[in-house]
Amino acid sequence: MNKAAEIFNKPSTYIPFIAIVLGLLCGGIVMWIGGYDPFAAYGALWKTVFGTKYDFGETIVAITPILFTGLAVGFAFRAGIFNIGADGQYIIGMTAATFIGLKVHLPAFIHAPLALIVGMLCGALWGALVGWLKAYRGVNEVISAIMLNWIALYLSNYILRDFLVKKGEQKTPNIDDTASLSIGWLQNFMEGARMDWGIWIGLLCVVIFYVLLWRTKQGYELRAVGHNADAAKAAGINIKASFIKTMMISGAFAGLGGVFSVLGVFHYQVVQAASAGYGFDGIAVALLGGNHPIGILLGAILFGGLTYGSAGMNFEADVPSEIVRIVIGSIIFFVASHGLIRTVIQPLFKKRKSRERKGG
Amino acid sequence: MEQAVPVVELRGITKRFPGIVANDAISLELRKGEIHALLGENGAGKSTLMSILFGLYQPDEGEIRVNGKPQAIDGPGKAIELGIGMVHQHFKLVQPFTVAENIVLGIEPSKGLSINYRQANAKVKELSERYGLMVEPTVKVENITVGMQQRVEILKTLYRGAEILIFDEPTAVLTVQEIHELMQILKRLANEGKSIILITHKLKEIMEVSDRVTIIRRGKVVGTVNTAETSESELAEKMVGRRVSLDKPKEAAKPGEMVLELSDVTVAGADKGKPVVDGVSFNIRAGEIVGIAGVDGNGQHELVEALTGMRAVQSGSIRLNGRDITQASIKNRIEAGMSNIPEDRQKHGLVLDFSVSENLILGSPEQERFFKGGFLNKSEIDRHAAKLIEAYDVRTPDIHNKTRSLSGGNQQKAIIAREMERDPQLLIAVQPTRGLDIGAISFVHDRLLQARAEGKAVLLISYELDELHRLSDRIQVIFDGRIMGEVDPEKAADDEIGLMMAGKMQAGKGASA
Amino acid sequence: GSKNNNSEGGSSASASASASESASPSASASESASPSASASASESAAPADGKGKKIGMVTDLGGVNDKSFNQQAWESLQKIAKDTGAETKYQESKKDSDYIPLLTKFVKDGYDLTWGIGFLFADAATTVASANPESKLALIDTTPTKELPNVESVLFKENEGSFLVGVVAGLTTKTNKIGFVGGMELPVIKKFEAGFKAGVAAVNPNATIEVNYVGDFSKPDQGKLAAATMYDGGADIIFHAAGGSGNGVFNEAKDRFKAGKKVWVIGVDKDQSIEFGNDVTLTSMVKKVDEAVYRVSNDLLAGNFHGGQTVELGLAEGGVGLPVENPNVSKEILDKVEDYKNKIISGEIKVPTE
Amino acid sequence: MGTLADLISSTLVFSVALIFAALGGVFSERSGVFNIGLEGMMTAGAFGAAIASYYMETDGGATTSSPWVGLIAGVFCGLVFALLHAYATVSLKADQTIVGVVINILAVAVTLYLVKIIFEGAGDTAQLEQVFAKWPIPLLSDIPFLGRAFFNSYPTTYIAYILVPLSSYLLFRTPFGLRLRSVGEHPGAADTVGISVTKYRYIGVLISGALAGLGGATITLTTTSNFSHSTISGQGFIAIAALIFGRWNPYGVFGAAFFFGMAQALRNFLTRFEFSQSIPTEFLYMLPYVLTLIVLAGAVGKSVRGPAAAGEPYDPSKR
Ligand SMILES: Nc1ncnc2c1ncn2[C@@H]1O[C@H](COP(=O)(O)OP(=O)(O)OP(=O)(O)O)[C@@H](O)[C@H]1O
Ligand SMILES: Nc1ncnc2c1ncn2[C@@H]1O[C@H](COP(=O)(O)OP(=O)(O)OP(=O)(O)O)[C@@H](O)[C@H]1O
Ligand SMILES: [Mg+2]
Ligand SMILES: [Mg+2]
Repeated sequence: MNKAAEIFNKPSTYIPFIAIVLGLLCGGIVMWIGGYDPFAAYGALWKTVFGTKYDFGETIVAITPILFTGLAVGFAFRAGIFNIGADGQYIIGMTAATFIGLKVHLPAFIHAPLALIVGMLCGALWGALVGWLKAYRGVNEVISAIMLNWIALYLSNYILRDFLVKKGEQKTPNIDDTASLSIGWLQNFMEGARMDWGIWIGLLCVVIFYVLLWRTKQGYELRAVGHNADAAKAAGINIKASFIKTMMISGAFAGLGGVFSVLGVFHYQVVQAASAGYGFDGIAVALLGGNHPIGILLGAILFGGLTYGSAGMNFEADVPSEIVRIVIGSIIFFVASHGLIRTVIQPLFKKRKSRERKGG
Repeated sequence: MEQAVPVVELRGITKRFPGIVANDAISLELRKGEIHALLGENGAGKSTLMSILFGLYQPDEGEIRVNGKPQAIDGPGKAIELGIGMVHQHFKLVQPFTVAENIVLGIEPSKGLSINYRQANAKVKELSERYGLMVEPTVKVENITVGMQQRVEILKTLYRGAEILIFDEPTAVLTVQEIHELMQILKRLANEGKSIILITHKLKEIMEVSDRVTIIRRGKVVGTVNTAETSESELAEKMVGRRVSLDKPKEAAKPGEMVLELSDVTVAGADKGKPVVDGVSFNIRAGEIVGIAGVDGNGQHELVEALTGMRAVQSGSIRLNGRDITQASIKNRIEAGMSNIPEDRQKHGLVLDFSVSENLILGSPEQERFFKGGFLNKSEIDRHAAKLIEAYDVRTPDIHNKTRSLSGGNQQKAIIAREMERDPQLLIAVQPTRGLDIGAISFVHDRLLQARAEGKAVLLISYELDELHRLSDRIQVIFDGRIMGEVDPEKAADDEIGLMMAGKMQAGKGASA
Repeated sequence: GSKNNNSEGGSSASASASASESASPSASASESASPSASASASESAAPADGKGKKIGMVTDLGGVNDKSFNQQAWESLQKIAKDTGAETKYQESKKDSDYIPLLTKFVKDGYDLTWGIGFLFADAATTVASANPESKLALIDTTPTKELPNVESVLFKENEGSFLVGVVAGLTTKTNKIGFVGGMELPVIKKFEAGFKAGVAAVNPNATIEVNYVGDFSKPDQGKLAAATMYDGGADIIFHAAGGSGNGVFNEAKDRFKAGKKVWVIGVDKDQSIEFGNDVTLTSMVKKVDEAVYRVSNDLLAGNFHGGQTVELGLAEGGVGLPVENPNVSKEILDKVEDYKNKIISGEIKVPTE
Repeated sequence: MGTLADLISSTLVFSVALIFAALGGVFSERSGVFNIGLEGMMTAGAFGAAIASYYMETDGGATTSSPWVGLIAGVFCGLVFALLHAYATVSLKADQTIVGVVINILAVAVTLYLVKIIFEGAGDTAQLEQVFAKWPIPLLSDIPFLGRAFFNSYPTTYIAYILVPLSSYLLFRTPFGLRLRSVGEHPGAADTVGISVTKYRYIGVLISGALAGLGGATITLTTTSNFSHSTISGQGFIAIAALIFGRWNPYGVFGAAFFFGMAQALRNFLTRFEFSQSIPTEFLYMLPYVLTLIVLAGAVGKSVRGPAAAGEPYDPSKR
């Protein structure tokens, strides 16, 4: 897992860019084989993302949730836990925010922050459950997280149906305006795109991720546990607490993603049969970004942009939007298989001899 | 003229790694039936050379001849085919497999589609008896001692019909007894006509078993000498390029306050069975070094883990500076002045993917200094690191380099620097010089003695009696989880300690405190 | 059209020659007060000229091949394209957050009408329609959350149609055990359940109904497992309102049929015997989404968009009911069905919705 | 008793695909390669089965052999993605988790893309006419209880009955298994006795792809009768859970997968009882997952450890 991190720390930061080019190339070839016009398709994609202010705004709406889940997954990775449960934490954060947004009535300056904080905390607690099960009951985090994803979905549906959804409806009413985290003037400016505080808090979280992990004692300890739990334990660090803390922070990030989807974008929540899968996209984003906050941000922008743009490709060039998932998959593949790029592409540039020393 | 053809001939082997020439035109001859020692500092290029002979690396230049014929050894498979076997520095054994499974791996006897386990076990048993290696084929490797694992490695090569055996630092992890047995085995194998290359940092072993010695320094051959015509000090000088001696006289101890008191410490065994540490009591005062002698696996690990807080104590008490720390957390113990140089430096001592400077504050009790208000105080951390690598001669181009890139010896020095710099009341040092070359050992010994002179209490656990003799003021001998007694290193003979370590004798004075 | 939607063959599998071209009884429809419901059958209204006009459609999560209303809607738009020369296009939603952007895409691209298919479009359509007052939208199964002059909505009285298949089930069962497999436990599906239960109870008070909501509209494996459990427990008829998950119910029934056991499934939305055959399909609760889509679209092309109106199609309007042909249902039962149908239309029987 | 037999019979319908995929995971992880991509490989298998059977029906005339062709095609499609996985993780030494995630993304995207091309824009394939029917084994199916529970099932179930002991035999009794496991535990050890780490890891990953593909095909050919984006929705991850729960052991995997399936069947089974009507359905949906968590959390202490070298690309020069 640290491999991805190393890639980005290496002088060869050009690899991701080559990977993007190759990924687009792959997509182009697949489209060409399928009988579509790749140029028209990519043109449509570009136009969709940058065409109008509205589209650009909606692209940001697409980026925000995977930025949060990407941060969640990346943070846990850094501390040695594979958080495949961001999906569930996202749902729980969303549901908690909806609950506060609907059931509590307060002035705006306190209502919105309260909903945000409660949503974040519930996400954190849902994550902490994974940490606790790992620390104290020895349950592999991958299994428990997969199970908790489903449990979160159904628990959330239960809460919605029994407490929040009006009779005869499948979705909740809109949350109180006081709980809204939309930014009205920005929405107007962006021609109605659903702009909210999400992306800004997301950027703040990028900074928090970095500072927490690399500038604080807490982060130092979490990283130590992530790299070598035995050594961390011998150095007096409480590993069990560390697992729980890690998962709380990770869950808080994911929970925030859910919070903004309700308070910022939709203002209501729907009874769903399956989750939207932002948690799983978050894994891809985190890996694409080398589990580094800046990388994750760039990964989310790429991933979100392509995903939003894919709708345009479908609409205007009639290309199945799956093509964009193929492009994204290929890009991540090429980033991970940098050996391929090195051996095939690098000779085209000049061979750089700066291999990292490893051993011992 | 058959005798004249060397079984292995390396001619002008050169191997370059980025930024370094690990082997620089090395030539070496191995004669039939001889034990040929390879000597050199940490990082001199010995393992690299042997990896080339065994086909793990490809040489950039040079030629390898086996039995007079030039050979391209493109992988271990080819080496095995040529009758070359290697016992690696770090054992290559599959832990959850049985001894026999490890030995027959790759050339399993079969019956139909299945492995013929009966035949495999029988073959292993027979082979092990023939060479006097005494291993039990059906036990799992994870359950046997390091010495036994070593013998499994040897059997692996013999099972494949190896005529040429390479041993890379085989004794670094062995106890005195095991080393002794290994030396006998080596001699026996050589007598059977096997040709052996032996890499070791221990000059005594070279003197004991080898026929010839080749010394390597910085990738180049310094020379090859007949063992009979040389001495330990000459070898040391050739290897390091200057005179080194481990036999510096130490000053008399000035014991002060009581620092560590163990009374009746008992640690439960794995399945609530027999205790692994059984009623151990002793103490250490400020300014003295107390050694623990014993064969590996007699409760030393568990004792240290109980002391450092990694393992729960069943009964008894541990006091540090008069304070009961039996139930204290690891963190509390560190804060109370305990330092620990762990046995497995990479597992318990370092976070290899951290930078050197980050590792040097790992577990530091000085919270306020390095972590101001919960934030890392980078400049102070770096200043601290710069000071330590200077003082302890930790060789790294940059304190921000990953610790992984340091050589084993330098990793060890980094831990020693960190633990000593904490200015502890009690320093627990487990095998502090394992795998180090003689120059590095001498450095570490100096540091331990200096700590003693500064009035620190030191608990030294080592499997090397020489080291215990040289450093300890008192030696506790441990057997089967129990202290057999205390001996005075000045007076006690190795034999006497050896018998106690084997559980055959209690100390005459019956002096468990 | 003729008022006859019964097949005379009883249980015979041969297709009835007297089947009407139009599936719905036009008489009642033409009497309907709502002008937008006046055209009862697609064929009866002359195709308008759609040259140069564009009609778009956004599916809900089921996708365009859901064997259910998305598919019906799209097939009918394809027909519109063929009949009128209008350009039609669909976009599939992959998640809840797609509705608004996809509707907006059509609207911004100058489409003359944009369909939102499914209950979940209420909010999205409201948002998009109010932001773009010049646009025209149409909805199936839901209405906008506030009054909007540029949205036309079509609702169905699923409970009424379900009542009739309940009558069929109640009279057909031999074991007196009947199953209902729902997709998600949503109000729309509850309407199916309630109507069905009432229908069974009306003709066979001794029959018990086991209910299982599988939690998803696109998991045939869950549908299959649910059906297996019900059939194992002795049920001999299962009515499903579970979209794609219901395919699993059919699969289980076919399995049993092949193994020599006779069990029935009552299909939903379309005449599902077309897809799954008459071996296991007892009948279906048809919901004429296709006709509604065709009519509203055609009206628009003809210049008659009834923005701001909501049409509710029940038995009276021919929006729900049994398929034209029911070779597996006996004449007597079909007569009974006809009786109940008339009673419901006349208001003598009120079918519960939940 | 009859009811319990029915419950088991239903359990198997859900479990068999999981058994195949998790068994595949056993081979891959035992050889030292994590396979998060099981989900994707199952998707590929389900797709392959649907498409091949579809063409058999439309072009080859519907015959009873078409599901078997579908089954083989599913295995083949699983293999294709496994090959990509193996090439990246073994030959290129790419991070195994990342590649697994990539496989999941690509498999869903590529198969749906193809479906849309083949079925003119539709997101799922046509319903198959010819799928597996339950096939009672002569004699065995007449055994009271056991026959009804275990021997009145789909052909794929019987394949699972064979594959589980066969895998166990292969892994633990044959030279092949010993070598495969050695590569997963300590590739250095294997390498230095002349066993090709690359070869065995390729084999391990390819077997996992074939079995996951078989699992996906099983779902298509025994339950859904077609392929869509939701045919495989999370079963691959449940298979990973079963793999860990079953401790990387074929019989353990069988037990774990059976447990998951049983929990699912139980949920349906409960709807038969009156009291279940008063339980919110969501709690019934949760049941399988909650049960699993409780069982796992209750089995505390026995820390589960996979093959020691799983997850690490083998680099002989890294010591
Ligand atoms: N895989 C490698 N990649 C790059 N450089 C290497 C590699 N292996 C060894 N080296 C270089 O080769 C030199 C010789 O290393 P080698 O392991 O042969 O030393 P050694 O003599 O066995 O040391 P020790 O006594 O500590 O075991 C080292 O200094 C190192 O710089
Ligand atoms: N992959 C590698 N790339 C670069 N240098 C390496 C590599 N592996 C080892 N080295 C270098 O090789 C030298 C010797 O390494 P080695 O692991 O043999 O250390 P050592 O001192 O022998 O410790 P140990 O007792 O753990 O073997 C060190 O200088 C180390 O930095
Ligand atoms: Mg070495
Ligand atoms: Mg060494």
